[in-house]
Amino acid sequence: MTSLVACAPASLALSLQVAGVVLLLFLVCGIALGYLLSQPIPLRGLLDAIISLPLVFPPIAIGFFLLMAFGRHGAIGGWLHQTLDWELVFSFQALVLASFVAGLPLVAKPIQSAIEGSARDLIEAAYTLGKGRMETLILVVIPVVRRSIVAGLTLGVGRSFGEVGITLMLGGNIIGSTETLSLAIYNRVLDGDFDCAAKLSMLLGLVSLGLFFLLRRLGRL
Amino acid sequence: MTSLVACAPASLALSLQVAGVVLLLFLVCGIALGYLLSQPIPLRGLLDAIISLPLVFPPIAIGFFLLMAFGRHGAIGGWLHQTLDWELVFSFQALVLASFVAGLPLVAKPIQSAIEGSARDLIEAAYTLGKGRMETLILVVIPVVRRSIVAGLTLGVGRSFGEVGITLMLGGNIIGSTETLSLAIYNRVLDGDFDCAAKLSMLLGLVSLGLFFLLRRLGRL
Amino acid sequence: MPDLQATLSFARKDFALDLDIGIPADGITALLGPSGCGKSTLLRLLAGLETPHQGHIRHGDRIWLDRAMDINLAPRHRRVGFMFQDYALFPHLSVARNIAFGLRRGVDKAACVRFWLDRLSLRPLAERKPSALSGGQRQRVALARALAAEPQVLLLDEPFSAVDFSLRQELRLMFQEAVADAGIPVVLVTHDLEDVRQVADRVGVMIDGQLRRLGPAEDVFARPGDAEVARVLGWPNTLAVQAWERDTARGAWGQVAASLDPLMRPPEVIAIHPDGPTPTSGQGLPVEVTRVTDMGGYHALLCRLADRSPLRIHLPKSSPVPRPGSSARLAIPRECVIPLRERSTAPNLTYPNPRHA
Amino acid sequence: MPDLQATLSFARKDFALDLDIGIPADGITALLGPSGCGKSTLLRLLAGLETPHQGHIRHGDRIWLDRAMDINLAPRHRRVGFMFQDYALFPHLSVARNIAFGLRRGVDKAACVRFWLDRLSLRPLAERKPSALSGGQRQRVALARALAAEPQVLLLDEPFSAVDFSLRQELRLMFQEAVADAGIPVVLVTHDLEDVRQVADRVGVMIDGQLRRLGPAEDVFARPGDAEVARVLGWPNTLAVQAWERDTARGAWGQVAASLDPLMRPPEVIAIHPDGPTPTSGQGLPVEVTRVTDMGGYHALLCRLADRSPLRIHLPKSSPVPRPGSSARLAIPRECVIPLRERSTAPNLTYPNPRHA
Amino acid sequence: EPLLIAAGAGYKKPLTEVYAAFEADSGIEVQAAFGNMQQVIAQTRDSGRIDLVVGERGFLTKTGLFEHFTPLGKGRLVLAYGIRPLGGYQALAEVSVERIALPDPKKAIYGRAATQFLERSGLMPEVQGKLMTLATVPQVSAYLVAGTVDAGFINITDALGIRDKLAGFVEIPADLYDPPVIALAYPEGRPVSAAAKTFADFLNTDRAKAIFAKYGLQ
Ligand SMILES: Nc1ncnc2c1ncn2[C@@H]1O[C@H](COP(=O)(O)OP(=O)(O)OP(=O)(O)O)[C@@H](O)[C@H]1O
Ligand SMILES: Nc1ncnc2c1ncn2[C@@H]1O[C@H](COP(=O)(O)OP(=O)(O)OP(=O)(O)O)[C@@H](O)[C@H]1O
Ligand code: MOO
Ligand SMILES: [Mg+2]
Ligand SMILES: [Mg+2]
Repeated sequence: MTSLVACAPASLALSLQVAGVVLLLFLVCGIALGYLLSQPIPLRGLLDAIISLPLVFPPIAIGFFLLMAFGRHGAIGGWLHQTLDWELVFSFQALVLASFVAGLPLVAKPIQSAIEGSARDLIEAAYTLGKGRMETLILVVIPVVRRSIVAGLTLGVGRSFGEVGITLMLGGNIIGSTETLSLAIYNRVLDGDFDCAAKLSMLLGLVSLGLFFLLRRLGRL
Repeated sequence: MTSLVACAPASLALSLQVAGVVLLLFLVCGIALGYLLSQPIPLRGLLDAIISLPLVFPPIAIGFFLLMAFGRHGAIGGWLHQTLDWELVFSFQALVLASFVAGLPLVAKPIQSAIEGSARDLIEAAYTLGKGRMETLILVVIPVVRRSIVAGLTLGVGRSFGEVGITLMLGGNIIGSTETLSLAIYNRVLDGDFDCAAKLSMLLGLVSLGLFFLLRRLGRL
Repeated sequence: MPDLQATLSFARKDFALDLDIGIPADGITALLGPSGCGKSTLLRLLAGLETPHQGHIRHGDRIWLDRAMDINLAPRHRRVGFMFQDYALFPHLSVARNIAFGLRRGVDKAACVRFWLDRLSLRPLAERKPSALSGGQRQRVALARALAAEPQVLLLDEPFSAVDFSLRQELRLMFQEAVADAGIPVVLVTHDLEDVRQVADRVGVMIDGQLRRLGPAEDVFARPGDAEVARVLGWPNTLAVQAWERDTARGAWGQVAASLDPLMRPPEVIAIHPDGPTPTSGQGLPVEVTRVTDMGGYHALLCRLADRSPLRIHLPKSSPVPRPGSSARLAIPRECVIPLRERSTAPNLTYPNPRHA
Repeated sequence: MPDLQATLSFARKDFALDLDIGIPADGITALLGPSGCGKSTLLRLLAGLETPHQGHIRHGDRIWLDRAMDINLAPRHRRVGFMFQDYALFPHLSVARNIAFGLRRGVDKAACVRFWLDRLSLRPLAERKPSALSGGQRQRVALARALAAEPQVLLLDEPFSAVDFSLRQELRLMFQEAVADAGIPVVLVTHDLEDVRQVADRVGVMIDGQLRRLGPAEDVFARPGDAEVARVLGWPNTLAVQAWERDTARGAWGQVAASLDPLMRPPEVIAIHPDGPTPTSGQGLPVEVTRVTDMGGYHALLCRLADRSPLRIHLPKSSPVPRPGSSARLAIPRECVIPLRERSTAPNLTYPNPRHA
Repeated sequence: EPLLIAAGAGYKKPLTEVYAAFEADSGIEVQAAFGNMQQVIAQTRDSGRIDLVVGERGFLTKTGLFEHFTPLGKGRLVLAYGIRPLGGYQALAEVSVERIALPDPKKAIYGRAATQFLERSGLMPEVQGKLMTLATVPQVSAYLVAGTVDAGFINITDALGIRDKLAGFVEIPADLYDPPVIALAYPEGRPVSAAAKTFADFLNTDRAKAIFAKYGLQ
């Protein structure tokens, strides 16, 4: 393991940290969105489409637009900078944002279709037993569609592991500080350092497999 | 529409062609894999993991490895070149391969978890009514999990639209010949031609929305 | 003891429900009706799982629903114990946890769950998931879940249909006791007339989205009012009357004597109760016996009348049984013949009716 | 006419099934048993949806399953008409298409579907999806689907449980006709004793994964063999005998006279049939009447014996009815008392038994 | 405060070594960002956090984002062979050479250099049909390694890096193109810190020059 990570020692820890934070975000937002989209709310079709959209744009283009929005001259970034003196670009939060945007649709959509498919009656049963929307979500919906949640999280976290384009722009690809494992692979490949790229890929593959099996185990509980 | 596509006139048609072919491939392979993974076959866990793996690697790295494999010096490419005198790299097929690899897990996983969740009894019922595996798949499983199929196809085709890294390496990003719409956006962004990138993004967004709504309509039938 | 009062109009493609119903808080109200008449829909409306197009529901002096005033209490605030026809058990929870799901805070959960497990003979299955239960076991879990939540109103959709004879007897007794303690409005949908006879204090009969008859059990069974209701209540023999001659009804099937109320218009239909008619060697209704079945306590005779319409008769074990295929004459006592309308015009007893009160 | 023969051993956590069963191709075999005894599991084993750990199934002279020889015919080649307890209708297909699903090639599909829609009163619902059907409507669709496929064996899990009295009567008749034409082995799981009395030619009783009793209906009803089986078959009164004195059985509950076979060991349990005992002013079994219910054709008396164990008696409408709360003495005719074992030792009639044949 | 220096991905190897030497020498930490030049520009403008940029002078000047420049050296163009060795750049005209890759002249400085060379050497009319325009230098390298193109134009730094995987390479004579000038640029409006000055001074040392030379930048 140590020999595998030798080419980019800090990147593994960074990737795992990002994945950890993003996993939590996906758990909360992915499930909430999936649930929301399965209920008959107004403008559902539009929301549905908007969530899926990040998927269809080249990541690097999304990264560019986010950079402009969150940069000093950007609408959001300017405000953040002025009022909070906080800068997103090049920070850890930027890496998280990048992964989050890339993976969210992959988490929310499978959850949505699972809830639509199999939880309707059970939601009604929970209501008659005195539970509110929130309790029903936690006590019934989530456990019932947990297979799909795991499938969604696997896809989302997987994508977040592999995401390069947005991360590159927002995170800055700063060696040792915002260089995630997949950015490191990307960099090594573009440098022509294929040995190192192969080793890092192996590492990424192993770590991902580990994560998948962990998630599957959780889904079976 | 014409003004939107003016910057990269051939790319829209190319992207749509790729999406069309990939959609067909996803329909067949995605459903077949999803079904396979939902049945108690040997080595299921492994197959499951392998399918999800492309997701976790940076697309450009995958592209690179595929390029090495399919290049003239590569194991597969060398053989193809010698026996069939056919080269994948730079071709339309390369674009399709890139999109397919990127999107496959997004199609197969939601379908798998949907079948596991809701089609078991119905499969048994179809068996007692004299249907074989294949007939059951077509007459029962597919229609019953069609929501998840649509969700999966939306994700998969969306990703295939937005995929840049693999396409770049395998397709060659040859202006006018292997430049898909998202590669065109990527190129314009890296050229600093933001006007054009914005226009093309708008176009891609519109086309994708159209496709999503079409798929959703189909899923409701 | 708060009662439940509802006036509801609800429609969906090919189906309309339109009724007034009042359910007092003592005793059990059984709801019967042909398949598809709207029983489950009525329960769903009462529980708030479906919203009527017009209507009003009142529980005691609390208003649950008033379309005119735009009041619609959410299902969870109605505290209705609802047993679904297809159970809707939570697949991820064990039997014990399914039962515990609706328990109020402050209740000793473990003790309460144990109590219901025992009452419904589910103790050894406490840790199973619903997917590992048989049909009847699932049904009992659903019943326990609905009862355990200490509901203010109990709505049960065919709670005993999947259990065997002796367990069914036990469940009926258990259920009567449990409900007698609670003092809440209870609606029991069932197709089993023995259930109704044994546990129901009141009977409601729905036909085609309407409550055709509601009243004390004995009264409804004795005077079903119209032919459709009679059929639901186990009067198997309804015969159209073509003409009345004094107090003899005549039709293509033959003729029988009946007591007629001289002040009322003669009815278009009569029903013949299966218990009462006996074979006779004298005057009687000519029939052809097609089938004889030993039903344990009695023999069931399936006969054909002159116009080949069927007639079902129960003979006590003590009386001689004609052979299948033979012809016979049946003496039909007057009290076994009741007059019916094609469709009831008698007002329903809807227990303090909100529209007229 | 090929019959169906099975010898099966199957186990899962907390449950084991172990039996020999033979089902001839004429008439209907009803299968009864307490909830969870393994009826649905047996049907699933016969249909090939579950694989036994050991066993052998033969249909006519075709072997469906032989674990020893590693033969296991796939469900679809067994051509079993299977009606699932929870229906398993295809949610994406209309009623008509659900029914058409299993039709063989070469059949006139439209005509066949129309035929079954009519027979089960489903005509107006032909284009509905199952989700828009009531419980009883779903059940009928499931029944139609199983019957329409022209199966070689018919296995039905509670086919009539969710329909009302009069439709149930019609369905039973329809079903008997349909099956009489077909000449195939038919197994009908039901909890309704009227179903059994009216349609079953043979009755099987399962207890705890074992086939305790199988034989012609009248025979099984008349001689259930052991107390558990008796309870399933609607003998509500089983009493443990502490001592025999000549032909009088004695227990804490009192004493009754019974005809004893002098060659057999005196039984440990007796059952008293509810039809037959009558109140008497002379000698009799002392009881306390706790409840009287008008069951339409008769009155049901719930009584308590000396040791407070319950006794259920049916009185014909013609006899006088004691008041609830009063004490009474019951004359119990000898033929109403049958001897039972705690558990049957009598061999089952398993219709040419493959093990012994 | 560490020093944040962004640079074109093509200079990664020499710069990484220079940064390490500088850190050892001065004790000032360098945060190194590498990327496509357009990306570097966008980040410089939108983040406002980049202290120094390393890139081609002409390109950087056009953006108008920089105040002044310190030249570091000149880049060199090479022709690398993918499938089998060729006998110098004249061989490009031969029929056996089917595909020649070059970086996009609009985006990549070595793409522009390659077109200049082809025009000045008079080869352009003969090879026009064989040219494959790819996005970047690394991509050309990848295609060479994969054996998908017969030859390709890349810079000497890259060529040295993948020397083992190539069939060989020749340097293009400097008079047949305008060698790109690599320069250190100071973003406008960002005060030049002491650390930045120290770094600029360090680049003039022999030690730094030797590192650049090792990678073909002189
Ligand atoms: N979800 C639905 N959408 C449309 N129509 C429905 C739906 N559910 C039920 N129906 C129809 O509404 C009518 C009333 O159904 P309901 O379920 O209330 O009947 P029911 O009296 O409970 O019958 P059963 O005794 O068979 O359960 C039926 O005609 C049925 O076909
Ligand atoms: N999928 C399963 N996994 C484990 N145990 C099961 C499963 N299904 C049923 N069982 C258990 O197996 C036994 C037999 O079940 P089965 O469904 O055959 O009963 P049944 O006779 O059909 O009962 P019912 O009349 O209630 O439908 C029961 O004890 C039940 O709890
Ligand atoms: O498709 Mo990307 O831009 O390499 O993440
Ligand atoms: Mg219903
Ligand atoms: Mg069962």
